[in-house]
Amino acid sequence: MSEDIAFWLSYLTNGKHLTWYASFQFTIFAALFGGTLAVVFGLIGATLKNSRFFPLRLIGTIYSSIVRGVPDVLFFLFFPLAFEQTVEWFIASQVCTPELIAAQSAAWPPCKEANWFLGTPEYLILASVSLGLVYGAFATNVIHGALRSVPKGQLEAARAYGMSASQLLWRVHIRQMWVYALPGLSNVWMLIIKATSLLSLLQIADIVLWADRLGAPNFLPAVGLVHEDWRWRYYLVLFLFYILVTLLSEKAFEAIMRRAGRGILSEVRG
Amino acid sequence: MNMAQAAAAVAEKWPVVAIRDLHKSFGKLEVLKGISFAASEGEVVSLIGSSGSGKSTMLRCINMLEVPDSGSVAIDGEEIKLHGAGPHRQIADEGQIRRIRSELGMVFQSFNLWAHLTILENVMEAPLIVQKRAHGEVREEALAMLAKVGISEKADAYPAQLSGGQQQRAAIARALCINPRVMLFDEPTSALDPELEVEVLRVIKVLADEGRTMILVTHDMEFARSVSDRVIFLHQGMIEEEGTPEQVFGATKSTRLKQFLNAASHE
Amino acid sequence: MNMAQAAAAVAEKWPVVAIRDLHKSFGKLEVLKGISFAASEGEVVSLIGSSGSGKSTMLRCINMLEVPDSGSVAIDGEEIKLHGAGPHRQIADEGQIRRIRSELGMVFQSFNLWAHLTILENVMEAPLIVQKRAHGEVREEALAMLAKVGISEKADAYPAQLSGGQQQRAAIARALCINPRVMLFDEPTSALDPELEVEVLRVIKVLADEGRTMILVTHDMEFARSVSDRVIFLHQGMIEEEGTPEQVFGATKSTRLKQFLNAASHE
Amino acid sequence: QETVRIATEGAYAPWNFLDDSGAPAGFEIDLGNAICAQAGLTCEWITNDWDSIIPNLLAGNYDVIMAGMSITDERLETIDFTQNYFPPDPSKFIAAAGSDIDPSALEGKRVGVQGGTIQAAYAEENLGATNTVVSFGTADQAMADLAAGNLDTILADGAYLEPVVTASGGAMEFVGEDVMIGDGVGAGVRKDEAELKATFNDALTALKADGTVDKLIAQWFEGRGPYFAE
Amino acid sequence: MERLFQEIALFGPAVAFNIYFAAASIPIGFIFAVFLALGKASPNPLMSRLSRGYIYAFRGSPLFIQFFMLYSLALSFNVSIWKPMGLSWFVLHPLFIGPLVLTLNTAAYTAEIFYGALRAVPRGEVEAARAYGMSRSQQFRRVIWPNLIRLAWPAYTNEVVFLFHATAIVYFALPVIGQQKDLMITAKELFERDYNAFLHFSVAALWFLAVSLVVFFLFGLVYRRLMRHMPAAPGLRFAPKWLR
Ligand SMILES: Nc1ncnc2c1ncn2[C@@H]1O[C@H](COP(=O)(O)OP(=O)(O)OP(=O)(O)O)[C@@H](O)[C@H]1O
Ligand SMILES: Nc1ncnc2c1ncn2[C@@H]1O[C@H](COP(=O)(O)OP(=O)(O)OP(=O)(O)O)[C@@H](O)[C@H]1O
Ligand SMILES: [Mg+2]
Ligand SMILES: [Mg+2]
Repeated sequence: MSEDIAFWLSYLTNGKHLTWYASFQFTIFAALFGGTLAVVFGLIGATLKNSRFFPLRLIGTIYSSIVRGVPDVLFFLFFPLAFEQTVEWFIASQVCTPELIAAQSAAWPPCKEANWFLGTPEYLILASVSLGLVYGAFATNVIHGALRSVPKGQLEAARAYGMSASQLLWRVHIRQMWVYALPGLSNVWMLIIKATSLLSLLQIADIVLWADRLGAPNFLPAVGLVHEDWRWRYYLVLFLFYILVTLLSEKAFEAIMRRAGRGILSEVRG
Repeated sequence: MNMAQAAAAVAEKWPVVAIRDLHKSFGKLEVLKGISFAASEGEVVSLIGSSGSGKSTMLRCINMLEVPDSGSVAIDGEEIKLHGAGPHRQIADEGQIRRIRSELGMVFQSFNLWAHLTILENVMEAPLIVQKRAHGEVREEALAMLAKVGISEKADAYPAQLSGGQQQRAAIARALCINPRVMLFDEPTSALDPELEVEVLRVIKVLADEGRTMILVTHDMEFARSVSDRVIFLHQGMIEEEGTPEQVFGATKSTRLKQFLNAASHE
Repeated sequence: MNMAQAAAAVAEKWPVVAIRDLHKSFGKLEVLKGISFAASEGEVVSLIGSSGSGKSTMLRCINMLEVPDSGSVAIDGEEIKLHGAGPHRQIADEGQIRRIRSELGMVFQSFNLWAHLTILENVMEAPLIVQKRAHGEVREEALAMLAKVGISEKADAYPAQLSGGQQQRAAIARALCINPRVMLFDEPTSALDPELEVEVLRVIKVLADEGRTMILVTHDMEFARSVSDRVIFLHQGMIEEEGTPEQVFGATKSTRLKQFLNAASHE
Repeated sequence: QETVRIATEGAYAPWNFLDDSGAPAGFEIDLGNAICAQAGLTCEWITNDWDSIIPNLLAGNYDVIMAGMSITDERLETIDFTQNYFPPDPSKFIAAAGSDIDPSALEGKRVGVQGGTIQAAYAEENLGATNTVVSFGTADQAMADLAAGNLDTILADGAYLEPVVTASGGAMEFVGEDVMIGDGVGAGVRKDEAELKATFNDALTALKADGTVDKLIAQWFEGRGPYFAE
Repeated sequence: MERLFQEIALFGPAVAFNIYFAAASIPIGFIFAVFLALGKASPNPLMSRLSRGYIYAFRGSPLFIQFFMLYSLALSFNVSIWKPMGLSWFVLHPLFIGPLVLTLNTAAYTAEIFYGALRAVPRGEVEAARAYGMSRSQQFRRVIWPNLIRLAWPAYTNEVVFLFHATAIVYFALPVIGQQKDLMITAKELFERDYNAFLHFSVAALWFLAVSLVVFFLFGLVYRRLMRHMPAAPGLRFAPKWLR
């Protein structure tokens, strides 16, 4: 019995498992960074959508509707590649000489010197930016709606007391907007958490990739413990992990809502 | 009214607010059809008139919450700069309008206290942010103003925690605290129950007696009579009759005003 | 009133609705404290009383929209079967209650027409679905009922396209079309403007004159007096006074009823 | 010292896999490290999904692929290979013991392969018409399905399957004829990296000559080799 | 330009798989969702707990994980159950297990939508139905359901579009059989050949966008019909609230 426990304990703490546990940091980083960016892009998108200048308004509208009209996975795969190629194209236009281009035999990049290496950190950042861009489009809608929910009189009072446009925006409009936006942003946050499960598609050795590798059947003692297909157990752990995280997030958002809603909340609820 | 002050005000007759030939349409609806009047230092002017006659629009043109299609507004002798014409007319100088607005204390019908700030913060907001005055000084003055309107004990409460009458008194304190040349009131009691109304009217009466320049839109004829130096009756976007309360309420000339006063007393 | 019918009704005195010792509490609040009364064939009974006195609850107990904690309700001599006790008391026989309900035409304060059906479909719904009568016959009767309440031309409109008074008249037609033994009205006009109210009261008056058995909750004393055979005054969950309109309104005994009638006439 | 990034899959034991410490290990890792030592380079190992291992090489996210990748004409169109470090080796069919599979007349069977491998291309072309070819992301996933009875057979490198059959203790067996596809396994490099390719080739030549390669093959693949001894 | 059209045509067969996955899971998911929503609203605490738990679990975890987990779970039952029954080829086929997981998933999201709508059904109309003697099933069929589906339709339309988008990850988690490849796998394979991300992924995106628009159009028609009893039927807007 105690031998069993010792065996499982050492199995679950071998280097491979420790790496798995460590890989949760990628997921958490991507969620937090992606979430922050989503809010930033949401604010930018909503500002564009609210702009008085038609072309800007159009850009805001197109951003929020096109990105939402396409599956997140697709954007997720596309954006880092496209971004990398764009950067390389830009570098190429600076550094590539005709000789270097002639010497290049591969299809891309135009010349060897224009190449940009992407490692895990770069991929992680690009993945987070993709998350931010995709869910920023949802946040744009949420924030746009919230900005319009702030009672007109609140803004009029600010104008009547001589606040400048930016003072009005930051001190009254955006301050009050959060309360109306929080329920929607909470939904967007849940989406981002769930979307972090796609990190492995971008060559990040994340929790999903490790669950697959750890659970895959092994026949060779040289490789490690010989076992049959255990993948569903590992995925069950991830399944529960995500449920737990969304549950905790929900509670956290409720608490934030209570705090941020002081003075305004009764209006929102009522 | 403080006699000395009143005498001085009338003697000077310096027009703090001067409005000339204001026109304003919303789409096809012509709401103001050429309105001119002035309010001198220390004068209390009441705007009365039936619903839809353009009183609120008139008042909102003074601080340019609505930009008039034509005509001019001057505060303390300084004309507000506008450019463009008709519905496209715009404020020309953002800096100027911000400065002028911070000298006009507007009190809204629905209070419009900033819901995310406490009462004290509401009162301190404009002096700190717009007028950039020192925090300590502003705080002292804000507390004094709250005491004046009688809600000192609510300084740290949020607007939603106050009754309507208390909210409106806080809104008056907020307007007072920017030390305005003129106070503008748009039906300050019509969102209130009759009992709460009394509290607010009492505060306004005190201000009038202190000799503050005020323009107020009201539907309470009793109150207008007791507080005003001058009463202006608007009808369909034009000034139909104008004069001292005695002239307007006592010796009414216009038949329309007679009808209106009749209806008002039957309400 | 049709004289022959009225005479027959009074002669028979067969209790169509018989209520015995009803008690009902919501949590700690005891709303009905032992109420008994009967309505005979062709009788019009009005329930009056101040707000919260339990009138609606009383009426809703008749068709078991609220199940009383104790006491019994019998329709046309048949007692509604219940089991359990107190707050856990439940309807015992679903078949019986459905059959009985389809003989009680209830008209709600807020109409509660089915919004997704046309007026005609609303009226035909219960006869077709619950009573399973033939389509052609029901349609004919439904159109006749709509004509009776005066909204024939709205047969194919949806409820949202009708005024409140028209909606309430449609609701009355819907209740009539199930050919009920008794009509139950819960303040059928209190959600209406005074002008619309008149239309609906007129229709109810016609029904009363035809000799329909009706129990109605109303806050309109004038109407209760003119339409009822008997008036019941509820106070704090008990019957405080009961009698013909002449007895109740003319020779009021209870001081509480006096107070109530006084207040009602000052509304 | 120059750093070379080498990509491997990490799910193809004993060629390459992730050991208990979570680091890449296996024949190719040992060999790659030997090559780097020989050529005076620093090796850095990167794991990358099989699917996108060539595109990411092209994208410049690493310089070399050592992932049990067979040299084929199709791949030579996009990338270059060093000389092989494992000779042309038959691909084999594996099935549960006692199943009556006859790969020479395979019909109506479910054949598992790893997507994007030479075996996948072969199976699609030669067996696809009369059988169901199921492709998986990793060879291990295919093995899981075979073990669970969801596949009739798997077609994969003999050198990958042999240890599995040995370790299964009779539960798995080879069936039918072997198929020869590919020109052995080599290290993939971008076409413009002639210099790196030459460095690797030189190192490999030296390691073949001094018996290191054969030694590693013998160590990781029981009963194989020697292939490169003079 | 011609290249673009060729490419668009090339994706034609692939989009059929995405449409199949969505079309196969939507009807059953819809029916399952009705029962889940009723379960969640049920006064029976056990029923309510179970439905709540199910809905929470499937909405609170990523679809991607659900695919992996349920496939390997089904695989682990192969020897003991599916194989003896001769169902192995069927149960573990992506064209079956794909829609199965999508169904379980969309049922949870749809149930939440229906549950919200159920609570918004006007109480008075239900009470009227009761007062006129309708049985419980008559009340549901004749009054509750027509109200519920109208209230839920706009949100449900969004759910259908997002379910369609979710079909993009099916083949990232399940094995590919023969040439049965959906939009994403096709785009990815083409990309791996010539490294032209802009062309291949954009064309896939165009297909997704186009089908989404068609869904909106069709569901909008239905909505207008559903709302014909309202004086001014509000239009259907692309405003998703809760997605995967
Ligand atoms: N922003 C606006 N857009 C369009 N029409 C407006 C706007 N503001 C006011 N109006 C219209 O202008 C007319 C005058 O409005 P105003 O609010 O000035 O009347 P008022 O005299 O203040 O009436 P009340 O006593 O009801 O407040 C009304 O018919 C009103 O509907
Ligand atoms: N479902 C319920 N749950 C809890 N309390 C209720 C419920 N229905 C009614 N009550 C309470 O029971 C009391 C009597 O209600 P009821 O509706 O019968 O009064 P009423 O005489 O009809 O008054 P009104 O004239 O305002 O309609 C009220 O205090 C009410 O708040
Ligand atoms: Mg007004
Ligand atoms: Mg009532």
